[in-house]
Amino acid sequence: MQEILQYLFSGITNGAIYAVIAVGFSMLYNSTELINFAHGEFVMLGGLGIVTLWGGSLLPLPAAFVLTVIGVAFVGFLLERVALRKVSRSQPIVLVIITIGASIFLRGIGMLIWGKDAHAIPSFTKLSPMDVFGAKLMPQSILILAIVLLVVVGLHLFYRKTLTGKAMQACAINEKAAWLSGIPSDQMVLLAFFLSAGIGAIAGIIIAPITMCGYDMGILLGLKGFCAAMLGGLGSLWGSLVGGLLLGISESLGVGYVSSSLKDAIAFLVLLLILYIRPTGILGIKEAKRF
Amino acid sequence: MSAPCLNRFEKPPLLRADSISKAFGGVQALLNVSFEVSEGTILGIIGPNGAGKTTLFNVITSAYPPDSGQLFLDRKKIQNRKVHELVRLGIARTFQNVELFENMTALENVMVGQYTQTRCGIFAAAARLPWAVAEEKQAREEAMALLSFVGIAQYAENRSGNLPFGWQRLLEIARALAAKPRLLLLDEPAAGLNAVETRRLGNLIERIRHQGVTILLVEHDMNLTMTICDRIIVLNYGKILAHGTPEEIQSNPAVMAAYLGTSEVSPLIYD
Amino acid sequence: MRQIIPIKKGIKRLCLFLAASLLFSSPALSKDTFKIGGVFSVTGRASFLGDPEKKSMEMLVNQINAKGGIDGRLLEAVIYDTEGDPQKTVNAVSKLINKDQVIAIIGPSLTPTTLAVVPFAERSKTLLISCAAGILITEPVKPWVFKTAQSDALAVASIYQHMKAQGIKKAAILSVSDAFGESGKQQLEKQADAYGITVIRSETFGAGDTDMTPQLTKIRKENPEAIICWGTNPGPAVVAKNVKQLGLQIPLYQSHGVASPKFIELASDAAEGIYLPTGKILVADLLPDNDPQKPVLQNYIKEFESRYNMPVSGFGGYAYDAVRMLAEALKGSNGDKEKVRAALEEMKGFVGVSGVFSFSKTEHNGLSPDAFVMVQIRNNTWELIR
Amino acid sequence: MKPECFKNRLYYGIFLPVIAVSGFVIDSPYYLQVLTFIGINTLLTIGLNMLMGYAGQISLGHAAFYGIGAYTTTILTVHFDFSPWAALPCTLVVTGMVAFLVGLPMLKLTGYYLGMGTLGFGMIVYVLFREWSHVTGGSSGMVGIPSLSLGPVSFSDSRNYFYLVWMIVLVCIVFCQRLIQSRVGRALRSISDSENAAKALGVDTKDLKLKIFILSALFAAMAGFLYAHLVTFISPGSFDFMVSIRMVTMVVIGGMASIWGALLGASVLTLLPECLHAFADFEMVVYGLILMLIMIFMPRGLTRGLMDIYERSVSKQI
Repeated sequence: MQEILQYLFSGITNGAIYAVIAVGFSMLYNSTELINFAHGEFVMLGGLGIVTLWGGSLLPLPAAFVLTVIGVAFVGFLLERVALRKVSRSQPIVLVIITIGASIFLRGIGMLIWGKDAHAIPSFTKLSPMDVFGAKLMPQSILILAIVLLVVVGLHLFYRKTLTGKAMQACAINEKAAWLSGIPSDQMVLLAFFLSAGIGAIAGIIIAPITMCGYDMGILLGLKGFCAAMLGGLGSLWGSLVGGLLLGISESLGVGYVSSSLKDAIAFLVLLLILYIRPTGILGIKEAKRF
Repeated sequence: MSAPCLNRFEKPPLLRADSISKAFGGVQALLNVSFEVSEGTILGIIGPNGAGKTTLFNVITSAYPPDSGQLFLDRKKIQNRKVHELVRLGIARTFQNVELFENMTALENVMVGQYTQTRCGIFAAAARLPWAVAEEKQAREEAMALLSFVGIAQYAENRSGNLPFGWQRLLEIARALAAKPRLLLLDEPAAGLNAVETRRLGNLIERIRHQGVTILLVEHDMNLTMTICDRIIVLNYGKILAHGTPEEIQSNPAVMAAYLGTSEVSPLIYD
Repeated sequence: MRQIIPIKKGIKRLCLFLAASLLFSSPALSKDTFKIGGVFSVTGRASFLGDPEKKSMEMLVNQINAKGGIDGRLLEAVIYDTEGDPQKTVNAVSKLINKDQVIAIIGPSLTPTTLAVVPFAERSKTLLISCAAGILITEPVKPWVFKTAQSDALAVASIYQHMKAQGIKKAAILSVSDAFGESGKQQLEKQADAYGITVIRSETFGAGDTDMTPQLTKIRKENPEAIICWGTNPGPAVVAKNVKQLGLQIPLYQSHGVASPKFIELASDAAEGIYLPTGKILVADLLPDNDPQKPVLQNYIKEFESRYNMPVSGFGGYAYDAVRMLAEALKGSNGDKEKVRAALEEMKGFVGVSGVFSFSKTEHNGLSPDAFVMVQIRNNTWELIR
Repeated sequence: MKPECFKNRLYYGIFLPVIAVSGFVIDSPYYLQVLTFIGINTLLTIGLNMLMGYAGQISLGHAAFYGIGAYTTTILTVHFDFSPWAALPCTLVVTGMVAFLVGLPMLKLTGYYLGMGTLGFGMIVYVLFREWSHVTGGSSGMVGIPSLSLGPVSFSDSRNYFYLVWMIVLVCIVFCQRLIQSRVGRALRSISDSENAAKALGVDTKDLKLKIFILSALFAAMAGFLYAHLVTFISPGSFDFMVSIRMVTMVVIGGMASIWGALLGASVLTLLPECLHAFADFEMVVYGLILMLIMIFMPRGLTRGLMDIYERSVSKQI
């Protein structure tokens, strides 16, 4: 009981982080039908940004948080405006390769700015771990889960309640029709990049205290987030949440009950099985476009 | 309604549909549709938009399975087969929104149509075995002949995506013919064509029929349908509303009622 | 259309650049320098090794040249980055051997990359002094391959000695799933019996993993008396944090792979009380004055820190020792590769940063077990355990 | 057809003499080795291009087949004392079988989901290489792979290996060229344009996709075989996720659906890091930038892009 609870806590914490990253992938795919391989680098920038701004005691936490998110979101904005806008009519795979180039570029920049070593920051809260039936629950985990839910619910409301959100969805469903009804689709894509990069940064910020941030952290986290997004079904907000949690939990249970060295293999096996049963992810409805 | 209709011709039916039903979610796209097509005839299927014509085509070509009912080609059951197997049995089709292989030349498009008629595999092709080379040469000649047959031989080497729309339609028909079908399904072949092109198309369909190919035609252009079809089925809300010769259809009161208000087609029926 | 001109220029330039780099970089054979090569993983996951190694090598070569070089000839260092990628390493070593025509090569930094280039060094009869720890590099002995990093076996021995002294009988292993962790795990399992220790559970974690609580939970179930974590930063720092969070009250041992001030910075409070084996460099000032390594260490630390303004670690020392020994062996050799190799093989009692080296025909690592000392982290600094 | 044919001849006309001459002229084993690596990467890229460019199916896990090729031959030669030439057919058969078993369920997926599926497969195979250590040598890798030799010709000589690899590349180029101009090739290309229409014309798309998947896996296995016997050491790091991504990048940079593009893409991305050594810590930034710029200004790949520029400059002069 104590063990399984501990595995679940760990799985949910990690899963929640994968979920936020997945949400970034998913919402961008929704608006642009593009998988952004540089998304992991936004996470890295978010993590290292908070390391500098807050860990370096330059700013109080809320200010550092907001500034980092906006800063990284601006990088996403630039990526779309400078690199992708020009070729937005090309095959999607071309855009994917550009984002791969961008990810290498951003990683290089990260290395030049923050150096090759990892960095650490203390927890956001000074509270000590809580005891739940003998298992330890980290306050940071609760914080992470809360922020993740906030992001997902926030986005959900944004899509459902605001005009901009609706317009964005309209663009995603049919760009031409949206354009005909006067929605500036270019700006919607730009906004999608801005938001998705910002969400990536949030993932980086909340993960920073529980792990170490280095310029190369984006590769693995990006990969896991991508998996979570696919698992849940591309383009589905709640799917990303489900996919992320499932991936995180299957990893930690895999460690607990099978073997830690085969952890990744187990997680991916689960993923392949789910894809075999549901070829468009758990909550995915859209047929995947050709790459 | 589903009573089998009497056969004007002596020959046994090539295709027989028996109480086909198909629903998508709550929408009943086809309900107990039964009909027969005799060899060497042209059967027209008409009906307002959304009446289930294309669904019927897709069911016949196994793009999706029917919920209930049976399909026979020459007394052979053909439902629930793979799409590509039906081609070998002798069914070929064209698409409502032309689906050419845009990045390939017109000739290559037709040669893809010959896929079931040829047999060269990966290694025979890579090794350029003599029989493979001979087969390729013959296929090419036959494909050229088909392009001439539909009248676009001079564009054989053009990228098919660059051809004008009318010729794309013709190319699609040539491509379907390359599979040497016994039953050819044409899904709105005249859509988007001008009057001259449509007349030429009618002529082409007649010539195809004369080669012994049975044709199933979905078409909105009533002029064309009424002139070339031997029999016509009228679909409405997934049900067969009427069935008969063009003359019978034109004077059928039920059809008249169904088409009232659809200005697009009604004048044509009574002209 | 307007965009096209700059692109064209750009492409022309790129082509010229590619062509030029292929054509005009033929080997410049200068007879008045000794050319030595370096291949380190300066970037990539193992940059914590490669970066100080590169810096140490550059620093030492400069110093030697400032003093007039060796036998009146200057040293010329050619250093390439491998990014920890075997294929890139193979290319880099091939370039050093064939194009730059170096006398000897220092590096690579990692065991797999070293193993990948060993055949190349052997075939071309070029001296290779690896900075990687893997025991496979020098066992069996290959004539042209030496290494300066302490073998994992020695580090394991130090840990087990300490554990034995503490009366610990049951240990659990948590190792990183790369070559370093794998080799450490093998040694830990192999030597356990000799010290009367049972390894009751052995778990691994991924190099980029963010949370090791599941592994630790699984380990906790077995009630070990100590945990040995074998990895390189940042993973072990996460392990240290997770151990504290789970409230595990048993000693945590780390490997020499984290023996740098960076580890304390990363793990911060969680580092308190951790034991680890390290080369003497971290505790140079605490060493008794009669320790032969003390002056060498103090000298290296002073030079490195003043030159690069960053804290020193033991890793750069691997390259530092390699270059110093190579310089020693080059004396009187007139650049003859076989002579250099023979001189190195006969070297005895050479006091370096990582320990005292004594090579022979059957021993190409040459470090004695006292290359390692055990330290404990207390109050954010290292304390020597005797 | 005619201009295509001419272009093709032209490319052969450039390619063959360049390879033949560079083998003679270049003396430094280093350059020969880099060129050999280009050859190996070209094999990988051609295979993947058949799958991506022609059949329209993405694979983000192709390094797995590359690795299976390399590991199979290594295990057979090192553990079981096979001669490399005897190991080669076994390697191809093993890889083909794996590709068949994986492709069968996998090719049900489409688009990015297929990418995800293949990526997952690649990760699982990578973990197997790493963890099945008494067979694969684990993370530290395996040493002692024999060099190739054929009678009196030893391929441990860089020049001989260079010619060996490029001979194989040439055979593969001819193979693919002929294939894509054949009945199967046309059917293949038709899948990437409209899978529905291809099916409706009797093309068993599932079967054909599987065949091409296996074919491209075999190319990768061949490359893995050549890699293992060239470097004589392998470790899991050479076959990880990033290698798969690099392969996809080579395909797209060179130009999808172009055999010569595959050659160009592999060449550029293999040479680039060798040329960027001078940038030291800036290497990554520059590399990423170049990748982005190529794709932004030549979205259809280098072959098409360079051709367009050439044609424009010719038309301007007239």
